[in-house]
Amino acid sequence: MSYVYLYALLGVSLFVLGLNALIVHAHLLRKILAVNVMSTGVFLVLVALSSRNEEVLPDPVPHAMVITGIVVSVSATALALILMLKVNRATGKNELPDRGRD
Amino acid sequence: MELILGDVPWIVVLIILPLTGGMACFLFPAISKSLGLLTSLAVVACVWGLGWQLEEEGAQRYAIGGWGAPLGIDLYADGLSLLMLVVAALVGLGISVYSCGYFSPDKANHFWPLWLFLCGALNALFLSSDIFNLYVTLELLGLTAVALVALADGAEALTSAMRYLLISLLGSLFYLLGVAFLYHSFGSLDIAILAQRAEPSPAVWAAVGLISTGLLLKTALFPMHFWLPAAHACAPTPVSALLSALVVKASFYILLRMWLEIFPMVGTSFAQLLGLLGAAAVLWGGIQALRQTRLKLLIAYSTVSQLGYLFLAFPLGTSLAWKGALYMLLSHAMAKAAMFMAAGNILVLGGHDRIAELSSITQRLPLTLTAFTLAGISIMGLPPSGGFIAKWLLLQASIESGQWWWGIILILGGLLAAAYVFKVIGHVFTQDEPTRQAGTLPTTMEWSALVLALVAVLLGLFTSWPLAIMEIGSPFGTGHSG
Amino acid sequence: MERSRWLLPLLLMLCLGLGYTVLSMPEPVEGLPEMLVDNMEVAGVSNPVTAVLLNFRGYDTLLEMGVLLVALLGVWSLGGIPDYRESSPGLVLDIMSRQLVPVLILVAGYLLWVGADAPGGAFQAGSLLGAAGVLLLLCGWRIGNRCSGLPLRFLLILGLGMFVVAGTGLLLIGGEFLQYPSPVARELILMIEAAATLSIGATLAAMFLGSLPGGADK
Amino acid sequence: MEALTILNWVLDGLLGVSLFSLAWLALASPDIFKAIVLFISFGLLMALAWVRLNAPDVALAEAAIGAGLTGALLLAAFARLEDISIGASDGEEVQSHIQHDSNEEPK
Repeated sequence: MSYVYLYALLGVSLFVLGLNALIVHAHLLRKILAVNVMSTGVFLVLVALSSRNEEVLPDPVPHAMVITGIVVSVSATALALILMLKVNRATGKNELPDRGRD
Repeated sequence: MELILGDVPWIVVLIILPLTGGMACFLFPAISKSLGLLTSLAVVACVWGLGWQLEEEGAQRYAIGGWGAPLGIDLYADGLSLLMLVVAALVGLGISVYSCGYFSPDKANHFWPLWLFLCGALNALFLSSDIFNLYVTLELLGLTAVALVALADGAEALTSAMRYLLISLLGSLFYLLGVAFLYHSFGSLDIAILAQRAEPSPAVWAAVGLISTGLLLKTALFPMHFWLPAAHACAPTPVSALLSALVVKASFYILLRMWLEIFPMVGTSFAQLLGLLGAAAVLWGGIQALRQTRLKLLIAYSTVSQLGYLFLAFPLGTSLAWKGALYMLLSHAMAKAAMFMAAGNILVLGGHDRIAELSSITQRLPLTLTAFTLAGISIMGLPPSGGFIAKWLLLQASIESGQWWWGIILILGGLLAAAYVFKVIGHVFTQDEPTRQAGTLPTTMEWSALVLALVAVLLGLFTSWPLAIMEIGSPFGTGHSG
Repeated sequence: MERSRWLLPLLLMLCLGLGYTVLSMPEPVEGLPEMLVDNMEVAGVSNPVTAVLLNFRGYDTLLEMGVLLVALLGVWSLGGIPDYRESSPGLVLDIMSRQLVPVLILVAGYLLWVGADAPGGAFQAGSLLGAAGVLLLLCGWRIGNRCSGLPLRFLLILGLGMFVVAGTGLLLIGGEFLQYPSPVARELILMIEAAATLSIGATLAAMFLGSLPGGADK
Repeated sequence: MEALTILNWVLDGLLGVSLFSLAWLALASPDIFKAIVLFISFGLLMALAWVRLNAPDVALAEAAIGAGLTGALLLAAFARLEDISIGASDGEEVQSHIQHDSNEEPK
């Protein structure tokens, strides 16, 4: 039971924590934060499981996938933030109008 | 002729061409309209070239960077992806022709680069055989679709774009976690290699659940469809057409590809669940469509209902059922795009799309009305149309496999579709005097709707060609039967 | 409220299920790392992550540059965001950015160059350039109107454009798409990485600004 | 050798607990600005976690993009959010007009 599984479990718990926050919170900026925490959780699972046996070097393919994922999530966050500002200007509120269940 | 067609790697050109076109439109906004139209035409030609190549040599695998499957990324083209490419190219051409007349100059500068990048993302998605590469194409598709929905300024469009973006990101993250599980248990990202190595284990069950949930979120299957009607109804018309006809189908394609290759051992219990959800979608979508008072919302709910048919093929599982579902996908894409364009024409000329007061506007739009009615015939599944052939194949498959209750769903769905299409037509063919509203509609907008609707109907007559395309590389042959 | 009554147990079950799956994950019988190691000397760069990012899975990175560009297109098509308030930058920010921006650019250049053999590479260097751009924007600097048209747009598509041009060029001289001939692979990768770094930096800075520079609402 | 592994486990445990609590506080804190600052510190600590999982490239990317640029984007959006809401609060009639528009379509 090497330390790697500790981080993998941490990744899963961050994923679920973010999912809970995404559903519960209504403020759009909080939802964007929740999506970022979820993606960090998924990346943690990806990288943690890549160095399971210590003697060989960690597998670089998940590292490349996570770097690509980080750049994808920053561009999605940028678009989401600007869209949130436009929604705020158009509706005066920071939440999605109806029950907004996700 | 053979030399030129033979060795040109159409599979790569199909991805690079729209991306280059998008960059060119971004660089030179002044000529973006002609560049966009030219690229759409060129994409149709490339799809024809690829089809010719696949006809000759069967399914084609292309190793990018020359590294081969486990290390590098492979592109794979067989009958299933070719059919999806044909749908994307033809509907894409119709949408490009329609958008030439639809957008104001400054909106057009933003529309064309995004639209061509969306075309590139669709082609890359239909051709890729690497599950992480599918994640990147899904993300590219989601971001372009959200940006296009947000082109329509107005509180309703922006809130639905925001909700669509959050759902799209949520779906992509579920999908990515599933990819992580698959990679770490079988050591490869390529679908063909995963198909050989996959055997049931907790990781595979979790991956099946996660990937299916993520993709069902993006395909807006019944319980997770709440984001679709608002997004498709408030978006600019060509955007709602491309969302309903193409973007929603892309995640269905990935689920189908995964289901046929990596998850055949999943068994019937999960397939029955998908079938039930599909049946619920058919009924719920139809009922909701009946209750709408705005035309575009009615068509959007009709999309929710028609998507349900595609999922009826999962519990049946025979290759006949898959062909029926794909035929439904093909004819629905054509018919739904035509319907949305017709609704757009009415909205542009009349300023509103409340169904009760449509008749005064539609007196001046005969071509648009014929397009709407022909598309309605295909949506209902009346004999001469593609929709009828698709429902016929699905009906046949359900009777052959003994699960007759899916047949009942097909018939009920057809009745509901007839109800909401005739509801619109009932309001439209009255002899009110036409409005004296100023302004006329560019004819290209009416003709592109009519041509797409005609194709949807002609699909009912010329069925051999699409069915032959689906056979290349026998994507369903390896699928589990029953 | 009623929603959290069924939500929390569901999420806890999901967490336990995923946790159990992660712990019971079987070791892949033939993993990718072994195959990767004996292909490394042909890859042209010795840093395995850069080799995977740029050479083995270069197509992913190409689409990645497309995602960045599309996000910026989306941000610009939304437009209409009030430009950052033109408050004059405080003394501290002004002096700090005068010191920091040149250093950031230097470090970005180093990261780009060292990426071939040690941790670093296009994305890290590009984000540092983006950070330098953000600092400049905070100080009230704006790109001159003269070059906020075509030159800026060309810089923004440089990354994706260089990837596509290099890929099709290699295709035309007889290889597969994006197949680097191994003697010249290192130089090709560095060229593509340099273009990618520039356009990532420009894209991230433009996304921070939020609206079209020198555009309608200027 | 024994002491080293215990020390490793203690440090990993500490890092894991602090990461989870930072994320929890960032998502649950009442004030938005505090949530953003906590999220940025969570990003920086994540960079440390990537180093511990011997992924230096990812650590660089996370520190530069995940904590740095995402944090800058969040703070910029938060600042503009304040401007808009201050601006909109005095335009009361604008508010009601928007309200009227968005809910006349049946849900």
